[in-house]
Amino acid sequence: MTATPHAADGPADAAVRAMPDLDTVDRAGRTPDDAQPFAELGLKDDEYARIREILGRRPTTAELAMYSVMWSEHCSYKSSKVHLRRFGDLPKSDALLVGMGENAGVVDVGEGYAVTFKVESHNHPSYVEPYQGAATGVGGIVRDILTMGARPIAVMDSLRFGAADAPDTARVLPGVVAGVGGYGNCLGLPNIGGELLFDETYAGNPLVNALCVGVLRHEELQLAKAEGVGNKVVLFGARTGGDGIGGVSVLASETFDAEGPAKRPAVQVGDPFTEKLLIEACLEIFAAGLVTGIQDLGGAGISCATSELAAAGSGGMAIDLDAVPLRDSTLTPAEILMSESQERMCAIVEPGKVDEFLAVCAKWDVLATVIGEVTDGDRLTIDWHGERIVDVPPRTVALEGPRYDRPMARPADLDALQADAPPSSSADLRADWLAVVSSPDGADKSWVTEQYDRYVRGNTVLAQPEDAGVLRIDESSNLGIALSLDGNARYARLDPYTGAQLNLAEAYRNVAVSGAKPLAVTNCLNFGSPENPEVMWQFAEAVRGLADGCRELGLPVTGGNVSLYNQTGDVAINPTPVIGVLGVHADVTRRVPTGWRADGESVLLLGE
Amino acid sequence: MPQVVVDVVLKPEISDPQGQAVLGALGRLGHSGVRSVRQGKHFVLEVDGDPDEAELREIAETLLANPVIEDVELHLPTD
Amino acid sequence: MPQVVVDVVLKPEISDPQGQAVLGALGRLGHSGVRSVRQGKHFVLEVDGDPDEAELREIAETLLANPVIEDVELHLPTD
Amino acid sequence: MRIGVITFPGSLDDVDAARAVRLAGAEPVSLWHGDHDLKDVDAVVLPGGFSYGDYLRAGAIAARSPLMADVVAAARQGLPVLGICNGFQVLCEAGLLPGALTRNSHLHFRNRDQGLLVERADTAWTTSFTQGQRIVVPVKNGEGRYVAAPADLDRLEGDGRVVVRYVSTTPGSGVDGNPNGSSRDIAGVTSADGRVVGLMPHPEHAVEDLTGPSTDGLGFFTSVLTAMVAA
Ligand SMILES: Nc1ncnc2c1ncn2[C@@H]1O[C@H](COP(=O)(O)OP(=O)(O)O)[C@@H](O)[C@H]1O
Repeated sequence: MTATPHAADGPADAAVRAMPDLDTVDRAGRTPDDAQPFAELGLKDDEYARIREILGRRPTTAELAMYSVMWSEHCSYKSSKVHLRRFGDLPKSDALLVGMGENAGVVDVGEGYAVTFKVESHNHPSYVEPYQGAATGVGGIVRDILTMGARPIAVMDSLRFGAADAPDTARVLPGVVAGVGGYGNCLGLPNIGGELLFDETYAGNPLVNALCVGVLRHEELQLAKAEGVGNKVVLFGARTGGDGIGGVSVLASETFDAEGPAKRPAVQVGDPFTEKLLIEACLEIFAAGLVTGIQDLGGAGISCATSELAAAGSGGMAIDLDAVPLRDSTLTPAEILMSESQERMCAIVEPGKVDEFLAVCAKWDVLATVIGEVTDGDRLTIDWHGERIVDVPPRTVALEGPRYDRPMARPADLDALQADAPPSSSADLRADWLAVVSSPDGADKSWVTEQYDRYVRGNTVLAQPEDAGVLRIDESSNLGIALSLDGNARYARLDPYTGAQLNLAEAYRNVAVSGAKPLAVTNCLNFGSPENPEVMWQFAEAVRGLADGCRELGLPVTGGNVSLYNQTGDVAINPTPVIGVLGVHADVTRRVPTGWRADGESVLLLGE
Repeated sequence: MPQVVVDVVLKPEISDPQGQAVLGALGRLGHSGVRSVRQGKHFVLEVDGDPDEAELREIAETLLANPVIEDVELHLPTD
Repeated sequence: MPQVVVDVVLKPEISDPQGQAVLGALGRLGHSGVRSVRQGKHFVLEVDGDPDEAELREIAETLLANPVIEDVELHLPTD
Repeated sequence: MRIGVITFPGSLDDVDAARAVRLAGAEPVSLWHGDHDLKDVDAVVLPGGFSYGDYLRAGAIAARSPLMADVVAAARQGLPVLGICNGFQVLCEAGLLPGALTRNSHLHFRNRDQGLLVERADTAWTTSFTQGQRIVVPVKNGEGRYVAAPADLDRLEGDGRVVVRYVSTTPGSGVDGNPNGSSRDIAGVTSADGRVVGLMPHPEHAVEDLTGPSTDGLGFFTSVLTAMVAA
């Protein structure tokens, strides 16, 4: 699988002679039969064939890296997209300013304000390195919200671990909680709620879902697209290092011999301080009208940001990879493209505004570099040491990835599970009741929630242990919002359709009983392997249930995230759709807290 | 009592925001001759009797450091 | 480039809960030979040209350590 | 009355401190760490947060910022200065207040509603209270454990420089009043002249019924107005 060393028979550029292995577009055209490690990168035979067909040649090493990451399940939603369409088919809501497809949905909450919110998973990294995995999960979702033009104003977290007394839970849980707190606290975002639940199916595969909510004025909305030929592409924030590119190391070993670059860590280390500066710099940049488009860098780093920006715009884009500030000078071009170094953003800036943009960044000590520009035409090109290493139609990378309608099968054990009857004798009932009240799921959560700052920004009206978090967003009018994040996986295991609806109903009720009017839904769908038909069935049923539930309640789904392959060996986690509901309070001073307030109050039971 | 020192340092490829922040502060304070700063942890262990190198190495690598992101340097008493 | 190492340790009279926590964990893991653990910080500085001892000492004592609670050890390159 | 609120890179509770100043009836003036400009304010608040990410040591890098040189000089001339949480850490690092703040004894960040006993009601920032008054304000920190050498602690106590001490909000409940292992339950201290005060708890988060556990925190901000009128 290693490439045969080619003589430097191409361009006589000194840099290329110094790197005889550099795989250029030119070389790819001349060496169509070079074997490429596409399978190791997770691409199927037919996917690789399609890339060759799109390009009319074999991809370069850098292009192969880009396609493989962007066409991964994580970035392309290839197994889930056919089902997620149901959310797009929901009736339009007047409150929805921006729907699914952008970094996060945006909802009108009145008085000229809009709110954007989204929940995202960081499950696998949190198992490998609990603190950093959870911390960078918070960092990632906060950048999604920032990208919409909003000031992030709060976070929530929904957590699942293996049995509470399992030894590995003692390793993973404290690290995850400290990471969620460490990052959110340092950013100055109050944590206003979440979940903490235990089940054996999460041993070896904890779930860390983080939600962020932000607020903006309608006119401050930003979109992720590259428009305007000649506009500059500016990369800003942290330097690019070898983080989170473990998967692409096959390419490194292909390009370098035995003692090549150090093995790249699959773990990313968060730097919340840099992110805080990034937030303040971005908000100042937005207020001064200095960008025409902006995108955060998350999974797949520069590959993702450039191809998505270009794909959403009307032109092409040319990037000079040498301009990217590096933390590690030994990175290969493919690694620079793939790096998941945290705390970076990419903006499209008119040439006349670049100086002002850079000055704001300098004020906040944020590194900012022009790395390319918007071009006419419809290609994304990337150069390295004067050589073209990427020349692709950006839509094929970012939007036109593979889609699968995978086989589905109702789980064979479902009938037996559903037939499990409720207790009939009083002794059974007593035992079940004791099991429920002694479950760690019902235990006091203050060990966790005390590690989160709930007060920062001074607008937290309700937070833990309330059912919904409530925030004031305008001090003069007392306009506010309520949020709840819920996901009972046991219901979903028994019946994913109804289970998803019960989760939605719970989040909806939590928001409603705080006194708010529910407006919109976000979700994070955590499931096992989509290649298992029973899991795929659970997924499809949960999506159908959630979509039908939203239709019934008249709520739009504004966005979300899918996390698949959550399993240990062959055993999938319980299907875990985590649902977030956002509501609006015309006057937060009229919020209703949970619990009795005074002696002598009447107790009423509502509902059936 | 014999003292064993364990220094835990971030692997070179892992970013070190703390070291970066110190470097920035040094620059602002006019110490321009410092080119890079990396911050790690320094443990001083007092042990009973003869230090057992294998055991100490295990302690250093599994408890004091997180091998996913950190390297350790073990310094046994040299006398 | 010359490397200078600065170790920062808590003064003996200041209690060290991090070291205590490590010691507790060692005990639970059966490493009973360790009698005490103190945790400090370890800085590796790369400097331009010849390290200036006076300047580095000032950096160590005024920025890297808080003299109210910490002591420093400066290790210049020995070659 | 103009009260400055300093923003360092990583300050978080600066908006809250400004709100508290406003609710107390003064004009908040925002000050930037990198300027040498105190903008003629009558008092200064150093807010909470994670200046420079709390990297190195909490408050250490911020204490060496340009504006802090001006704050130190002005404080030595009697300018009232209040440091809250990270601001307290900065004041200790800058040498305006004695002692140091270190990692909590339980090693966790802790946020809770905290009982405090006011021991000095005659500093620039505490005249709205009475000596011996118990108040409740939020505490939230990871490096809030106040430490100093025992002899220094004795001297501080002897000079009456402990302003507030941690107490249980539910006396007799067995809930530890001390949230972080601070020496002698010290939550806040003052300079010898009573003009500079630092405390770990957050009075700016207890200024409105809607968002705080009490409105006890407002007293710190109204105190300094009285002190300035008297001056
Ligand atoms: N479960 C879901 N429900 C609705 N929308 C979803 C869901 N999962 C993903 N999406 C939407 O698909 C798009 C791509 O998601 P994602 O890759 O997470 O965005 P990003 O590019 O910010 O990482 C987003 O608009 C997201 O809101």
